[in-house]
Amino acid sequence: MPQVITYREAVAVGLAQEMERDPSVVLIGEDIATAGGVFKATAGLLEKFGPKRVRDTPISEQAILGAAMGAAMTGLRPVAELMFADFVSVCHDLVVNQIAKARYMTNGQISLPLVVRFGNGGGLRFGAQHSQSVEGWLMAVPGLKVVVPSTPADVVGLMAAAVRDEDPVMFLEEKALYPTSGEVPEGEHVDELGTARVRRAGSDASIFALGTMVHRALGAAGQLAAEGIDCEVVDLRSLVPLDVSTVAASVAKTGRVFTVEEGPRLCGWGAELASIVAEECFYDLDAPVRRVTTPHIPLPAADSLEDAAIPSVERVVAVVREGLG
Amino acid sequence: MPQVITYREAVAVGLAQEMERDPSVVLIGEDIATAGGVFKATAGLLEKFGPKRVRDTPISEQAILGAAMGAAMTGLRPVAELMFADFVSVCHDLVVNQIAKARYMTNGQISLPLVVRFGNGGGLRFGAQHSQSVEGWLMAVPGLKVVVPSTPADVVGLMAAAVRDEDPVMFLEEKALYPTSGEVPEGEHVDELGTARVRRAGSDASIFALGTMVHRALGAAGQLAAEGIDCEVVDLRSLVPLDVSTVAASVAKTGRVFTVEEGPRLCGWGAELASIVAEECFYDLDAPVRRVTTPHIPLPAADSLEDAAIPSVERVVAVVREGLG
Amino acid sequence: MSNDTVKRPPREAEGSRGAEARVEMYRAQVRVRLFEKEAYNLFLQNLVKGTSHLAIGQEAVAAGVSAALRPDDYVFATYRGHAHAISRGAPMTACFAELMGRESGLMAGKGGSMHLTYAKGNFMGSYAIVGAHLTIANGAAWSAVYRGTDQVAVAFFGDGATNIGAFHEALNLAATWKLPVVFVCENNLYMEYTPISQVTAVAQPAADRASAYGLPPVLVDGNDADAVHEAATEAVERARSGGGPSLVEAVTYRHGGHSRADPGKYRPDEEVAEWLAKDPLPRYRTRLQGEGVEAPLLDRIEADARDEVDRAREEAKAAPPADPAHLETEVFSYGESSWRR
Amino acid sequence: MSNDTVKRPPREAEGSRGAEARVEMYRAQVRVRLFEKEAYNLFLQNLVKGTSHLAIGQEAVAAGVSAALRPDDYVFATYRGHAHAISRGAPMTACFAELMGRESGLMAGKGGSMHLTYAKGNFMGSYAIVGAHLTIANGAAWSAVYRGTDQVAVAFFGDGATNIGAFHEALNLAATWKLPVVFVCENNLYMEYTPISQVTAVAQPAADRASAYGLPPVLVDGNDADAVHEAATEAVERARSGGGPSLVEAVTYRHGGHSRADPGKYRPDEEVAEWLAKDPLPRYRTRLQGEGVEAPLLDRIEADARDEVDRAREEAKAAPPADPAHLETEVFSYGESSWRR
Ligand SMILES: Cc1ncc(C[n+]2csc(CCOP(=O)(O)OP(=O)(O)O)c2C)c(N)n1
Ligand SMILES: Cc1ncc(C[n+]2csc(CCOP(=O)(O)OP(=O)(O)O)c2C)c(N)n1
Ligand SMILES: [Mg+2]
Ligand SMILES: [Mg+2]
Repeated sequence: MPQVITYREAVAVGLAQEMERDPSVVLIGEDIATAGGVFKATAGLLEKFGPKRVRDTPISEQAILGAAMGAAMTGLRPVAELMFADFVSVCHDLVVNQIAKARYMTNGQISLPLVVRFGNGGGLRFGAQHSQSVEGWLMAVPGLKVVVPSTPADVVGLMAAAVRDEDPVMFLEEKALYPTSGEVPEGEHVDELGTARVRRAGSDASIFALGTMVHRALGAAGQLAAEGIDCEVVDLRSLVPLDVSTVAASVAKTGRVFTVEEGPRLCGWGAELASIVAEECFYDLDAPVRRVTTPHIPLPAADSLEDAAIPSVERVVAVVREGLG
Repeated sequence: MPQVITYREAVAVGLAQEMERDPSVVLIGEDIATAGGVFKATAGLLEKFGPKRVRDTPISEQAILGAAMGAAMTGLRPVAELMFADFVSVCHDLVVNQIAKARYMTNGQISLPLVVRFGNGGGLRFGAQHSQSVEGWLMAVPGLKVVVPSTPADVVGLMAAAVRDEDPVMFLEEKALYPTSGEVPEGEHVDELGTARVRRAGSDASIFALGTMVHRALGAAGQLAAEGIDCEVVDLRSLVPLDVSTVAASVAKTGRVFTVEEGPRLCGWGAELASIVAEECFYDLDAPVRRVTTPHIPLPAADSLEDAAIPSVERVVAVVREGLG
Repeated sequence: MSNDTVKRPPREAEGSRGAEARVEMYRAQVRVRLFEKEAYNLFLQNLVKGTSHLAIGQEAVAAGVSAALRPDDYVFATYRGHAHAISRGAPMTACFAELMGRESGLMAGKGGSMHLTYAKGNFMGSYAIVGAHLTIANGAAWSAVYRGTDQVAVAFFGDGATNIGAFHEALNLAATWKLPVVFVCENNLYMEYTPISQVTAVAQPAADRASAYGLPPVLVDGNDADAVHEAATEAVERARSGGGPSLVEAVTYRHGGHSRADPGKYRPDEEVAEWLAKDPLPRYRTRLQGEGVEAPLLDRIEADARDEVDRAREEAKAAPPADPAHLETEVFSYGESSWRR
Repeated sequence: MSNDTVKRPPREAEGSRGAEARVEMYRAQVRVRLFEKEAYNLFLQNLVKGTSHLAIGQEAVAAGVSAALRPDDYVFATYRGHAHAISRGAPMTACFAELMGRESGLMAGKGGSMHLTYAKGNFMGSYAIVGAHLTIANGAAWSAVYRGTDQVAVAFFGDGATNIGAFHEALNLAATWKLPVVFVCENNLYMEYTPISQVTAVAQPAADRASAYGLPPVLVDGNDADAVHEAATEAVERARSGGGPSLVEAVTYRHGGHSRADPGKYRPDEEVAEWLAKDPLPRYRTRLQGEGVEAPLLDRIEADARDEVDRAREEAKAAPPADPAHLETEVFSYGESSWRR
């Protein structure tokens, strides 16, 4: 019987599943052990697997990722938590210059089967330095795989796939989704990286979304359906690898493309997707590609401002309606 | 009478012009003073302006940018060199979370009139950690202005504009262009941020390029002209602000869009430009938008590989020819 | 010089150690304590929506250091920065309003609790990425030297910050360039939930590192405003007179959890009890009284602070929420966010 | 355990300090010296196209430390890493070929001079961002402890690296976790062109920081392979037996410039002369001869190395350039670069 658990709980479920299976899976990060993580996403794992496999670290993000990298190249499968995704900035070198490039620079002598977990995105009124959606930064770097689950089941299944992958996987947990619940399959659950999911089939327009925004896109599609506009909502789930064929199939069907993206406007995944569509699906397009994003601003702290900044159901509805009108 | 100088010399000319004008302009960076910079782009400035205004630092990029930021908010106009653009990764927090966001988070209480100079791009066989084009990373961050000059005159004029700007400007000097020469205007030269230049007018296709790639695009346009294909080449010069009206005007004229970009494929400025065109110039487009980029790989060191990786004149010619064919 | 935050003429110097100054240090601690308690209440009432990090228990550090500074000195703090903002004159109403996301907030709701900034008081901001602002404080100090003023920059930070790279880079640069910076480590024994001792190679995370930058170790009782003030005065004088930076470690304790509603349960009961007994406020009050300061004067200070806090809270609560019409202002100097030309 | 770089059975232990081992240390220095001279020639002939950073003058450090290691220990180096690669058994031909961008290069031309890697010899790479690999070496050491082996990790780095944040984070984590890492600072007195003393708050950039991590200061003559070997042996034993990390500062000098054709003119003539007089090779040869090692044996070592280098260079020169058909291989584990599914 499938269980209903929270997105937050799913993180620990996914990790525990893999840690039980493979003794080379180890966890490190700030406050992840005794405290169970500042998001409580690793709660219970110290108790289950002991301090050798679940380790608290100093506030030293470079040291954390360096440790993960060195361990991965010598036989372990580390999963490192960076807490707030914004903190990737203090260890960006390890991510973009070291972890991403090691296999290529050494012509395959070094493999890095590691996962970096991030608490990603806004909506919690934490302000500009604790609310960023960094998937675009990571997608831009050759050598990284980038995953953003939108449901508890995907957290478990994609986590398992990420841990088993031979390449470094950036695993972005949406902070705003931690308290949300959903069913997860019974027994071992392993998903596949690089596969998008059509969350709602539709024929009038394709809405591509990721993470928290998938739910807003679905909300919008629901409202639009009431007006007789039938939207397809595609949850990309993974930016690298990117499931271009599912994207293209949807565009071929609807001819109208919308992206809903939590990050600021410039150079995010939405830009890349729009450019792919403009290049590869040009003759299927019946109208301009429309992107819904946060404006190109740092995220503000006040609730009234943050709500106005991040794409809302209403904004998606308005843009799609206008785009089809 | 206009002088002919190198792109490398133009950096020091531009800086000297501003330092003479404004005593609050100061320079810091690794090896920039006594040694004149590892690229020799600041040669002579220590001699001219003294050690108080031109300071060598330890290998501490976070400390360098922190010093620049703290000085900028208290009355100076620092210009910090980060040497190879790839090193922005070791001080990414200062760039993306601090410098970019300070004005917004403080609702304008803090102004940061500072410039960060980077030796950007490949072509020198330096390998994956010393060859990256980071303009896309920077463009993605709200609060930063991003400039990439392609000629000595633009280095001088845009440097002056950057130093005089009240906002943080990321000034990307193309390493591959340092030895190239060109005319610079006599006397004080101050250009304007956010203005693209049509380097070659044409009617069949618009090629948008930046920095080193402008010259490749022009080379390609020359070859294509011989085949009767008349290309317009637009040098974007600045990614933020972006001169969308010049872009749109060119697309309206030609209906065919190509971007030539040195960075790897995903989420670069080319993706953003393609997405703008796909959204705002859709009805002017006669064919798919085509992007020429480095493949989505870290840059290799060997000359035969690096030459195959970075867009060449031949590759641009082939893509445009095919795109129009 | 282009930035007008530096043009303000200095107000008269503070920093005397006379009885009056010490009474003012008491007032400073009381004001912060009451502000922080109120901030916590507002959080529990869901009026502070984001996070907040309180300094209850640590007030003596801000009070002791601030009293050693001139108004034209620069102060940089962390996300745990309410105390420092208030100590530099940030109006309580605007601080509460900022915590509650109001239009009248110190930064009109754009920053929130973790980023209080009051440039008018040379309080140059609260920074929420651990360690970053140490490097920025260097810049303000460098600028002061360059401009030929004798301003000093102070950076407050936690014990946990001593293990991040930026700390090391900042200390080395400051020492090498002999910058007028006072680095004040508020060692409250914990990072978020993990004891600093568990992740640090030395016993005193700041003091035991001073020698790595050619600096003398300075360790003070962070629950004693006088001790902090003395150490800070010495460090500030050293900085002001060209002697370079100092690294001061003030050992203290936060009474509550790390942030928001964290009950701080990871700390042994005896440890909490021991530190509650060392609460800087009653301790300081008792000392002042022992030295002859009249109780009614101190009562009065407490009552005044209570009034100020109550008034400020009510004013802030009555203020309208931050206006989405201003969502995109102040990204760039021309007042808005446009990335197009 | 999934990565097969760790499955190799250890070869027999080295590290004896007998005469034979010391003759081998001489050989190690000679091989590196001749390789480096040839690399420089190839650079001048424009056959090495990118950059290269030579260790001429610093050979005693690599030789002394390497002789203290087991084949299954892990070594991490910087862009100035030819010496370390060769010391860990990387074939000279493949090294030259890599420098020249040939298909037969150690990394098939993908890495170049700054990134020599020879995982077969547990030479886990050369890293060109200052400081990063110190944190990575920790990971290899942590993994060794986790896997229950007694492998040790060594990270070589320069004096300049001691001022970057990653150094601090790596040292603190290693010390706190008592990781089996030996951090070897090759203090050659200069960063690229700037003297380390000009930008560092302490006189000995590594040794004077050891106490900040609870470690004893270790300072050795980096131009004396025996001294280096002794210090390294002690540090390696300490690491192997669970005693945690060491920070060894070996003071040395590069005869040439920082990289490529840099003539190193920023250094005073007398200083260069003084250090040339301390050249580790003739010094060591003289010492060995003084202790009774026969000159012909040492001559033979030099001649053998000369032959090896000449052969390797010619083979590498004869090899074809890196093949663009492989441009996009090895980005991901499935062998290619596709970001599409
Ligand atoms: C670079 C970075 N890493 C992690 C965090 C998350 N974080 C916020 S506060 C904190 C603990 C800081 O401890 P300490 O420096 O002792 O200061 P305190 O909160 O005790 O005042 C952590 C880990 C952060 N904000 N920045
Ligand atoms: C983070 C970073 N900053 C700057 C550089 C540029 N750089 C390369 S080598 C070097 C000097 C390093 O000096 P040191 O650590 O003493 O090593 P050495 O070259 O003397 O062996 C510098 C500044 C870099 N590679 N990485
Ligand atoms: Mg603390
Ligand atoms: Mg050096």
